[in-house]
Amino acid sequence: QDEPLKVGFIYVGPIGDGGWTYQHDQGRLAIEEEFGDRVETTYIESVPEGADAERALTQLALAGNQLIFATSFGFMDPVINVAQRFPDVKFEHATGYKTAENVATYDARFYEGRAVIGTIAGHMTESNRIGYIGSFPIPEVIQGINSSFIHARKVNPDVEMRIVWAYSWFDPAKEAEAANALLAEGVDVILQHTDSTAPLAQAEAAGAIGFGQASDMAQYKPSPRVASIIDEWSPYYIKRVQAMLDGTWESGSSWAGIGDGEVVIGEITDAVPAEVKAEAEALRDAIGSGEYHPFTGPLNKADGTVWLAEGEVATDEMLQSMDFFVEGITAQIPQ
Amino acid sequence: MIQLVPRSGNAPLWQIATPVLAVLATMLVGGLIFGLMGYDPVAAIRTIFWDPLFGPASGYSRPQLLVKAAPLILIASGLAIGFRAGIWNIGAEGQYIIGAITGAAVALALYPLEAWWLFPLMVAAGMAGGWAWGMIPALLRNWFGASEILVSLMLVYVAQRVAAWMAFGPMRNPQGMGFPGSRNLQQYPSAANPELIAGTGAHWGVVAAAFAVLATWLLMSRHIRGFHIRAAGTAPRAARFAGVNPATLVAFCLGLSGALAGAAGLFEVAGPAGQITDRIGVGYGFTAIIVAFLGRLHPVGILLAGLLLALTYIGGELAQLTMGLPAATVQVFQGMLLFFLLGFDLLTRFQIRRRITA
Amino acid sequence: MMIDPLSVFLVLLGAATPILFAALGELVAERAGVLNLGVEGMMITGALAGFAAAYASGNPFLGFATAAVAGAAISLLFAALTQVFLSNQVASGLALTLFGLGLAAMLGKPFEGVRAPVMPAGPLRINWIVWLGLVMVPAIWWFLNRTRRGLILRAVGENHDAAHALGYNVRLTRLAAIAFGGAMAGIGGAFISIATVLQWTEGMTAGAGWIALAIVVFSNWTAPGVLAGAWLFGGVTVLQLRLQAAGVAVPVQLLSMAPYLATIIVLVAMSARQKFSRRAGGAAPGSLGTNFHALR
Amino acid sequence: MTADVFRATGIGKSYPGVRANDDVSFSVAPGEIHALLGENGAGKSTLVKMIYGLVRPDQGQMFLSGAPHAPHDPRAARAAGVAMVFQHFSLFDALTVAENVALGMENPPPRRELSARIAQVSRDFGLPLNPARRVVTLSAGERQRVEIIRCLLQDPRLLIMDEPTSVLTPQEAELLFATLRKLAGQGTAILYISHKLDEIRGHCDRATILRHGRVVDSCDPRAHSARELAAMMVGGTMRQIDRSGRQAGEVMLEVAGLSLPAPTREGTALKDVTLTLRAGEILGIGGVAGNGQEELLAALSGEARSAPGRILLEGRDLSASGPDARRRAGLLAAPEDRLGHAAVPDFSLTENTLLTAGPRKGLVRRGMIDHRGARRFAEEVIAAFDVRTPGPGTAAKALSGGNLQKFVIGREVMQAPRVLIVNQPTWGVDAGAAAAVRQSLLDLARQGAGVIVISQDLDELLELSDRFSALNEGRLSPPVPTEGLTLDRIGLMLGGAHGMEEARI
Ligand SMILES: Nc1ncnc2c1ncn2[C@@H]1O[C@H](COP(=O)(O)OP(=O)(O)OP(=O)(O)O)[C@@H](O)[C@H]1O
Ligand SMILES: Nc1ncnc2c1ncn2[C@@H]1O[C@H](COP(=O)(O)OP(=O)(O)OP(=O)(O)O)[C@@H](O)[C@H]1O
Ligand SMILES: [Mg+2]
Ligand SMILES: [Mg+2]
Repeated sequence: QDEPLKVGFIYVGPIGDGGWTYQHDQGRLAIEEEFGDRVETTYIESVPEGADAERALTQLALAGNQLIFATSFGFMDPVINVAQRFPDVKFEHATGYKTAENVATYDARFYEGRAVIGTIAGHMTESNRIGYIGSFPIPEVIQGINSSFIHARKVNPDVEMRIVWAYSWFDPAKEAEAANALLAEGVDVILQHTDSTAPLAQAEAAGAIGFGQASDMAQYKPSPRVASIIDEWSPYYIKRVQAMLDGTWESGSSWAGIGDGEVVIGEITDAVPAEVKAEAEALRDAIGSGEYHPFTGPLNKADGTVWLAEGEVATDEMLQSMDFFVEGITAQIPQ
Repeated sequence: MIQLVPRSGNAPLWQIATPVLAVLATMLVGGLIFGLMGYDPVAAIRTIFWDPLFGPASGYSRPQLLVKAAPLILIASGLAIGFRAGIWNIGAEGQYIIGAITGAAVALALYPLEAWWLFPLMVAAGMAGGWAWGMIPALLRNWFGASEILVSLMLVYVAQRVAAWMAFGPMRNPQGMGFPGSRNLQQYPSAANPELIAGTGAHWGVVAAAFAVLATWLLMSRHIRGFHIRAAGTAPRAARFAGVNPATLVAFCLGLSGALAGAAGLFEVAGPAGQITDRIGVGYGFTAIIVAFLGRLHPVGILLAGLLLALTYIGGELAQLTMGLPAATVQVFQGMLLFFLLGFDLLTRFQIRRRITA
Repeated sequence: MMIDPLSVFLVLLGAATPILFAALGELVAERAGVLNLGVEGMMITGALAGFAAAYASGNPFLGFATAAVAGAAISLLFAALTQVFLSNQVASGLALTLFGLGLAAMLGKPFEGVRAPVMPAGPLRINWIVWLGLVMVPAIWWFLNRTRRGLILRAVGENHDAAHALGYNVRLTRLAAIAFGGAMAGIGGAFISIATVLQWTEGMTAGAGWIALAIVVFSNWTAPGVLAGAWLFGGVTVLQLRLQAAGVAVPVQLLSMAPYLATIIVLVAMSARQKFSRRAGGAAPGSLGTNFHALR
Repeated sequence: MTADVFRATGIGKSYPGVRANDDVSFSVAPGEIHALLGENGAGKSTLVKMIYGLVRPDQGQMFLSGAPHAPHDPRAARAAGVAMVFQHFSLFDALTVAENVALGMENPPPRRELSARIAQVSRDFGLPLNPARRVVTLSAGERQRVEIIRCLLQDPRLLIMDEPTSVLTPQEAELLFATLRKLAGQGTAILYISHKLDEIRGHCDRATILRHGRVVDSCDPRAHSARELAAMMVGGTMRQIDRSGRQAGEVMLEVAGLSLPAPTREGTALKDVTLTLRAGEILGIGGVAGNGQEELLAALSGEARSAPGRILLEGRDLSASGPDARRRAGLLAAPEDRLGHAAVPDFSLTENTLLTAGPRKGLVRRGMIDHRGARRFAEEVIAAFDVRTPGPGTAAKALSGGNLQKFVIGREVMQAPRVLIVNQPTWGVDAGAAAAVRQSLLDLARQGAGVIVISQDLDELLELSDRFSALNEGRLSPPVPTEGLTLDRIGLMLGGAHGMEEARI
């Protein structure tokens, strides 16, 4: 065909955030790379969730985009609304749970990656205190905290976890302050589920370590950034565009992880002892091959009640509505 | 030498001409900046200022102008009254957020009751919420002399956190899989604020904005209270002599602008936005300040200025879409617009004369 | 759970520095009678310009110098509007904030995702700029209260008509004060991008400029008061994060409002003191926020 | 070869639409106290501002001790030996006396030394001052001293004083002249501007008279009567005031034990003010500025409310009523400050009628404004009071002081008040306009209204009022009949704590 396939993206942040939106935009560029003249992509950045999102989506649809990626949870209802008005346009919504004939959802199993870096963190901490900067207390973030804590404890039974909520996905100054608060509490490893490099900068000044989040954050290699957990959307984006080109696009819900290359563990640097590195890579591969699930019983909830019995594996439904910490985490989930 | 001579009366011609000049100057300098950044200046200006009105997709964007302008106009009408009286409510954003929350709270509390009176009650609750949030700086100023500029502004941050708290806590949608955000009011017929006539973009907020323009115009030009407000703005002592109680005026202006901002928040949350989230405030309260000034604090001017700013928003999105201009362009434009307007304002207050020299 | 006050204080020093600089600059401007609500716009300009210069040159100190120049430069827009075109100061300040935020976001695109050079630590392992901020407090106090230029500046802010009648150049004095305020705000903003976060992102000042404005009122227009205000605000911010980090079960949502509520409460207390106490000295400068126009 | 300290030849200065000075020539000799006389707007202030470098002349030349004098700014003028006390205070309230003095000097000595010199010089001249006090806390007389000390510390060759005595008690004014005499004795030339003709006749050696920016005469003021001097200024004869045809009727206004706290930090508290006003009567209230005049007017106009039973108009208790209700009842007021208090500067005259005339003239009905009615009323006031203005659409700020004052008084008088209170009805207004305003007050009383005139101009009070009370630190003295009162007697009534000798340090 001569007409290229038009693919639109709406982003919640600026593409220069170096994290969430940046990685989605990398996915967009991967499409262009892969399909060349056969696709044409456009994007609108920094779209507030709510009414403006609906308009931006409509504008994209009106501009002739046949496949539109909406890359934030808050775009969910607008996507459903606009999709109703444009039945011929296909929509892909990241991290949501509402689908339709022409709306598919996709997400990544970040908790798989967090199991790996939790393992590294458990080995690396000398003070036995790990800090965690949370964005919002939502299931995805809680999964990450639990997953990393479980695996840190596994390799180091003395580990404690200190949690600070930033109430933002991306606020460098706030994240820096949160990191400082954790460091002052004697934390020497910082995990973050917020997207800026500010915590790494603080960790470096304090001689602590941390991990890249969302993107590789390679500028802090080899230390304080000793590894990273990368959102890699290109495989999914390429797959879906290909389906459009083939005329085989169908709605659905994708929740892929390490095995599908959507969650990538960035280079584990030499700041990490070789045997720890090997152990982490083994865990990564075991998760990737499906041989091991990070949430495998016995696991208790923080209040001591049994959650998963010996050998029991959490179902996706259990994970998607996770609203408790596992046993061993003393902090409360704020309401 | 050039000399500035104060005008004795006001200059009606310049009052109208300066905003037009300001828009033209903004286009000119904006185009220049685009040129420097390597974009085609003519195309950029056309995309921002022309295409939303008459471009290929204008059938959709024209009604959207109303949707975008309505909250701006509603809020700015209230702010302008206070600004006229020298009462600086900088925190309309917070009143907007609280109005959205209190209004939505009524609907969420009564869910899934269907009744004709639900929506009017929500409007009342939204206005009451905004009013109450606006009364905080008013009372603190009246009782303690605290600056309403700073108090109302600090309350924006507080309101944002209240919104986050609501979205994650009390108002979280029980069917929302643990995700933040309330139920979507668009899907709750009695509480929804839908498009009234399909394809026009007009929802109750647009109607309210039109009504606000008319009402504030009557208030300011025909009613003695408007007269007192204007008097208080330029000569507070004279206003007091005329029988105006300054404290009452502060409460009236902050309360009224708060209520209007609250109403705007409610119309938005029940309509275009749909739900309470931690990001329910998208800056309408701040942009409305520009709208108020750009409209010279006059209701009709505010109507036009609100539409103009809506145009820059929608045109800015189009420019992103078609030309890849960065999103921040809109902010630069709005800032520049205000700069130029304020600069040209000189012409309404002063005559420029050659200095008489011997 | 015990929290070591000294470590809170050390973290607080850094957290308070951006607002300390911005508020000291605004203090000088307001003492000259100028109410500049554009602090946020000048801070973000400084944050970008400083970061860009530090990144390009590899020298953080050059970054701070550039930030000062850039902050002063953009403040001149405000100065031109209010001192030459006699525009309303409130509106002009708001315009400056909007414009600064937008311009920085636009021009900052090339600097996204890169990291700033690391700053060498100063004495006692405290950042050099933190020291500079601490030194500026007595320096500005001394300037305002012990030098002739400071006296003239205060006179201009107190009663511009009288200052003009005595032959002092009101406009020039105010221009200088505005530019100084811009430079200080620029440094404050750059502290965030160069020293705290080490990267550039749009909107990264996140309202610090507004806090700075509140702190000037809080300070009762004195330099030591500004320091106290900045420390109080920084302290509340740091403390609420520390409580979380220490695992104290705190209502996080409510605590995150604490810095703003604390600012309001202190603002009210200070205003009430000025309003009700007959002895309280040094309230707002007499000509604050009004423009001066002389016919010759 | 000239012995003059200062000489001006052919000075001219234009403002847009006004020839403020036109070919002005005169000279001041050493040791001479030289008066500049003229109506409002005659160009006196403009002339001295040029000498002080604040305004630059368009034409002409000035000489100081024979050398050309063309100061670029006030600092150059000060350096050349010119010092000036302004018509309006040029002090900085929040600063201390020492700081205020330092700002008026070119090279002030270090702080401690300056304080010592202030203390010393002020004692030498009998004007004691504490250099560490903040100016806000000073009385009007003490503020005047700050201005004078500021000049004295520079050892000026030429000292200019623009209406310095308008805020002083007669005793304070005497002290000032004693100081000036002392200075003149040391050879300083003094240029003195005042509207108080008796003062000038008593103390000045020579007078230059300006009219419409031109020098019309020069004379020895001691050789002329005040009436003759006024005629020279106006260029005609003064109108006679008609006091006839009034008799006191029943009680209109009763104020009993009115006490109010000070509204602001700088304000004055009212203490147990009691008065009775009868129909057809004019009560004069004198006092030095800042002794509660504004507060008394505010309490009567309704801007400030008082406890019940304090203010009775024709038997009705209005203590708790606001300005609107009081106006409806017939209690009207005209405050001292025309621009900004009695009128909104930016509003047209039509709009300014709405400020007070709404209730009595029916210009506001159910909240809605009757613009046409307001315009008509404005036109009536303009016609009846001979307000010189292009029309009712003109902004209040565009009127000259005297014309605006006529409008403000007219607006109240033409609402046919039962009682009218005016504060400083002719302040800064020239003789012609002042006479018209005074006559209108007398006419109002003749028609059966009660009038209270608050003023610092004692001549005016003696001329208008039937009884006289003094306001002193918020206390009102019992009234005495004006008949047979002397200025000296009044001065003592006013003096109280304000005698210069008893100044607080
Ligand atoms: N800055 C100015 N711009 C325009 N006109 C002015 C200005 N200053 C003074 N005038 C006008 O010049 C004339 C002379 O004013 P000036 O102040 O010298 O009078 P004056 O004799 O001092 O009057 P007064 O007795 O009221 O003090 C007046 O008509 C006045 O309105
Ligand atoms: N500072 C000023 N700038 C501009 N115009 C001025 C200024 N001062 C006075 N004027 C104008 O000059 C004119 C005369 O003003 P002024 O009050 O000095 O008059 P006046 O001669 O004293 O009148 P009257 O005798 O009625 O008091 C008015 O039109 C006034 O608007
Ligand atoms: Mg005059
Ligand atoms: Mg004068």
